[in-house]
Amino acid sequence: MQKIGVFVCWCGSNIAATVDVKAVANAMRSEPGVVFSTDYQYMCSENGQNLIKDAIRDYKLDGIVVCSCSPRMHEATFRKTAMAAGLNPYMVEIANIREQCSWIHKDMPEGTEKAMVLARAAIAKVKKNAPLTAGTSPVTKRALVIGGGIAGIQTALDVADAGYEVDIVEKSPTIGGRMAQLDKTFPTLDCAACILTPKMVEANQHEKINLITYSELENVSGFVGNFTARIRKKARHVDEKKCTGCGVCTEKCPSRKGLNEFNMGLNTRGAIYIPFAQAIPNLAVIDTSNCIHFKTGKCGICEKNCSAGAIKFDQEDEIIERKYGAIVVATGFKPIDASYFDEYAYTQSKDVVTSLEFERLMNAAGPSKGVLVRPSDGEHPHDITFIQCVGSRCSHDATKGKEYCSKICCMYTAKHAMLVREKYPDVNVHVFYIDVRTPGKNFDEFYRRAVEQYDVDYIKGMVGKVTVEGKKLHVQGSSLLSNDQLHIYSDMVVLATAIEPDPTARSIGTMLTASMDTNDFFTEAHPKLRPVESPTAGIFLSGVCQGPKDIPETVAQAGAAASKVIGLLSKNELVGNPCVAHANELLCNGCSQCERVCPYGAITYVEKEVRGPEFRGVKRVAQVNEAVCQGCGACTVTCPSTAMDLKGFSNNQIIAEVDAICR
Amino acid sequence: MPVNTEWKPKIVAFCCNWCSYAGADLAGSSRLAYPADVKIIRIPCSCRLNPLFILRAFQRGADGVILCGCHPGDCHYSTGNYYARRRMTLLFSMLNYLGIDSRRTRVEWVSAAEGAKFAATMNDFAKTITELGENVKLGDLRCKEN
Amino acid sequence: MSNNITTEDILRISGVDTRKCMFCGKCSGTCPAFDEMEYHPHQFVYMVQWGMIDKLMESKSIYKCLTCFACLERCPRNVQPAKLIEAVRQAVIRQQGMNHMTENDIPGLLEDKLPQQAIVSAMRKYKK
Amino acid sequence: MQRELIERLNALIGEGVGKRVLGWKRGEFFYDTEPAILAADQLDELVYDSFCGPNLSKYLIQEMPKLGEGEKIIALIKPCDSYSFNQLCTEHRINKDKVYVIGVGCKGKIDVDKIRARGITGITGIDVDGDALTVHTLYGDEQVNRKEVLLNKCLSCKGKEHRVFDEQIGESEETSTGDDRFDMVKKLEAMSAEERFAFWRGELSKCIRCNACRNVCPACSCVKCVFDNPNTGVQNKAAADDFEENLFHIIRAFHVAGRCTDCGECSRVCPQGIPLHLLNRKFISDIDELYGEYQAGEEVGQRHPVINYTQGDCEPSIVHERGSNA
Repeated sequence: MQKIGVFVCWCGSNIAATVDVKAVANAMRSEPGVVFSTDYQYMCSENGQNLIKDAIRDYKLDGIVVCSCSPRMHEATFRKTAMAAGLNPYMVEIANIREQCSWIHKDMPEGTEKAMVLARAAIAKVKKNAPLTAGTSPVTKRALVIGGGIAGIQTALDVADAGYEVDIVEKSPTIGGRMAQLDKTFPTLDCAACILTPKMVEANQHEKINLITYSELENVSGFVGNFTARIRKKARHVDEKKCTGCGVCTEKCPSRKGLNEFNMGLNTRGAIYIPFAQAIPNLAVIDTSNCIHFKTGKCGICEKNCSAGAIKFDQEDEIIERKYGAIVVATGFKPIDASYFDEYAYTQSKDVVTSLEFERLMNAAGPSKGVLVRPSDGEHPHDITFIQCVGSRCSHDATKGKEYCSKICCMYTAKHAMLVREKYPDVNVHVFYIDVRTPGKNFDEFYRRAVEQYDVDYIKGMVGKVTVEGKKLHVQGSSLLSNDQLHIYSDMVVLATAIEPDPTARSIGTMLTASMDTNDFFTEAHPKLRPVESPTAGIFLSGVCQGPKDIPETVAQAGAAASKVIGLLSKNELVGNPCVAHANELLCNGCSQCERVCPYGAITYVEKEVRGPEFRGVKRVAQVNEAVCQGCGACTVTCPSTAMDLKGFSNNQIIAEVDAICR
Repeated sequence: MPVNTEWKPKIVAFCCNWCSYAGADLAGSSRLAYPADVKIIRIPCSCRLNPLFILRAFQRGADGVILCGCHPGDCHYSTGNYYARRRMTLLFSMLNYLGIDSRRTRVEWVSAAEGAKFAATMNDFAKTITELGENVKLGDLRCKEN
Repeated sequence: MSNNITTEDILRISGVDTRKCMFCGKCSGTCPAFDEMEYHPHQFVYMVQWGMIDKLMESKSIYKCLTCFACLERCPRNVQPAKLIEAVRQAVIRQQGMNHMTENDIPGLLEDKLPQQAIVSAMRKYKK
Repeated sequence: MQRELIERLNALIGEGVGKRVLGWKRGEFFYDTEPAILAADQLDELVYDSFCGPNLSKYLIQEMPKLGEGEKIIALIKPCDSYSFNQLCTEHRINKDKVYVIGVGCKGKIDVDKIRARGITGITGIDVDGDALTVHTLYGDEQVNRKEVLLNKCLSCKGKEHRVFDEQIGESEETSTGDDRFDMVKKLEAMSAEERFAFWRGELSKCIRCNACRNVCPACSCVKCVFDNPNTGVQNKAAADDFEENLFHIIRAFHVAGRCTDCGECSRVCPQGIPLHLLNRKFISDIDELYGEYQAGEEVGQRHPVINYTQGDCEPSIVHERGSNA
């Protein structure tokens, strides 16, 4: 027979005014299993806690019920009290007779009666409690950052500065990401490369940071503190240790068919190439799909010209497998494919470009060396039309586009317009907009400067279509304020295309069991209070992979994610929540339904030797990783055989409470 | 038919720990009254509510069962209440199909900030159950002896 | 004159939800009949939403719409202004009792060369 | 067809495809068939005729652990059974790699009770020739149209396409009447709450808890049923009162919701004639209506609607709003 102790708190007059606490304590004394029952003015006070401790020792209690305020208030307190007296802290139940009884009922008999029912329910539950011990797991003191853009670089730098090892895995041959492709940054108009490249260099030289470029994540297993990642380091066909980045090979390469990714395909590059002048690591890479040697077995000019002897045609992919304590997702974005919006003639004319392409056209390191020319004929444009919100803010039932606002387009379009007018005052610039959204420090001032100082022609309305007429682009749009349909003959049209998560994000999200929204942006653990964490423990979010944002916001989030990673890695071991799910292997059907509803990927299935009275042999059974399980209980209801149960809120505990309440 | 003046409804409210239980606490600290017939059982998440528990409550003499959880989209465990929503919709529909009044079962989303909503919901639910009277269709006579 | 046609009537007939409109003007930017119109597609949406139905019904603009569906195709919010215009036209016809024949007269007037679409819309129109 | 089948099975066993066959054999009466695992030398016991109603998929579960590395069992699967087969594959209860599936053709199976219901008694044998049934009785022969005495489940057949097979044998013939399978569910929904209550009390009170429905159901294949487990708090061998009758059938239907392929076996085997499939169909019709049309077992790997969600799902209050308490 269990020995239960009941402790009824007065909470001064908070409870005692409407609940006859002595009557409750007396009544509980006659409940089966209760060997001790008393009341006290303030159970949470030191004297009150001592009273509990003494009773636990004197009566050898193996479970206690405290009738007091909400468990959200003092459950932790009384658990510590029990522990101090040698009782397992999970053998404590709280009957909430303050918030859910004395404070809402005015009538003493009514309040007292309800308090008794609540106390009986808690007694019924505690009798079914089992001592629980929180598991611990060690923390691997190394972080993995997925993506080497500004978000990933900043997170890595901050984590590394705190003294922890960080690996950055980047799918392209260089770090730098989208920011490296930008010409100037709003609203200060400082050059993107000037502020980014020092960070790239710092990351490269940091003794705690290891860059794994031209590599892709293949698989992630494990859980918070103990992830194992398998990374495929693709063959560059260039020996990283020997290549000096001199660039001779890239000049000598006779193949000129590869589209220059860095310049958004606006020009070509050699089959062996260095993405751009300040690439980090500064190493050449062979694009085998365009390399004559790989296609015909001949050529080999790069090999002949490499004085360092770095060319290795027979280099193979390398698999890196390493353990990490935390993973940061910084997979970034890409502009949507503008060809979906062919009313703007994107596929019909080279002179219709996306904003990121325009960024390259304006850049001194771009295909036209920073001289703004029409891509079609290299002539100087005299009239440029910008169209905002291309693919953003579309309704969910529209035929194409994204539902969200891409956030950065208003500002970069103002920037483009301003830069064009600054450099080439003879060019007319029109901007079609739906709304100009400029919340941000110095943002609206910036936009107003474009209008007032640079005389950019902002037109409220949308372009309906763009048609190619000779060398001109006929832009037909509405001007809502003048209630006119405008016909503008431009030399170039620039589309402020919406941005979307990088296409690799979805598969990475699946690998990490990190949840994503319908747009493939990663979901945060809480939209307000935990904005840089994924609901999956140990996974953190940095930059646009979580939602559209500009550079300062990305850097801020990167730092925030880093601080969360540092907080995690600074622990030697993680103490889990013992109220987690547990599978009874004898009852488990192996049906995988629980695995499907687990939001944390905490359930895996294994083939296991099981021995029971009715079954012996190998069978497929569910296994709960207690370090990952958060204890929601979704799996328990999915399980038809009740093989899956939740510690601390077991089926039997809840049924006992139901029975006691309905008695 | 003689009206049993002694009869008081028994109402079981399952509340998720993170939103609704906290909402009930807030109703308490705001001193917003609701009938003492409502007894709360704390569960970690609305998705922990097994249909067995609901039927058990009715068997043991409950006259109404209500589940409160975080608003859809706000679940502490991100998706729990979405599963609960489907399960409860289907279960309630089945009970109704068997002739059990659907007003005896309810789901309400109550956030930790909605103390007033919690109290109002319980008042309304208790009123509904009182009007419906004793649950005779889904009870177990053996449990009603005392 | 008051036609007693309300916003709700037009929305019901057309199946359009005008609240989805963000007034970007892409419909008017794309409309080939823009210059012929007194009120333009984005104004249709606005006017229906704010109950200026009479004004619309009296305007010749509703007959200038070619029903080319360019606005419908390109609208980023799937508001479908062309359907709205069609609904206003229908409302005019229904309202004025202008039908000078009934659906029973149609079979007698059929010709082989009549497009199927015309027959169907005639049936729809005169059955009201 | 039976002879053709046995020949082919002998050949398959000869080729080493498998050692044993899951099929049907004759039961106590000529119109009874029961599932059977037959070795090569027992194949003459195999029956495939108009009485092979039982769904065999479930019986593969217990065979899985008996099969060695690379070994297969040969299973005869009717079109309707193939849905259950897939559902069990989805739930990892059957490993398709260990089964050689022969999709057997089906022209509908005969319900002998429907023949008896015509007042024909003392049945000693039945000859089938197309749609013409000659029923031999102690009192002489009777002629019956086969189409009129098919099992209820055949009348709402999901179609004669095998959702899974390695090879197919035999021809099939549509048996679906094309009537809405939810007709009776709708009729019940249209009744008043009191009428519905009376209907179900009338039906469920007949339950003798023989567990035939549970034992035959391919979805009810728990290692140990909650009602047999003393630790669940709801253990219950025989329903002692109304509540327990309700409880068993509600929970059973809920546990198979989303996984039930609507194979109709529960109602076919119920010795008390309780229309249990109407409980399952209620869940199916609610799922179809509220979460989009769904057929369990159509493909392997489906995530069924009860373990899925969308953010825009309807609220449980829809049950009340549909106004069916009157």
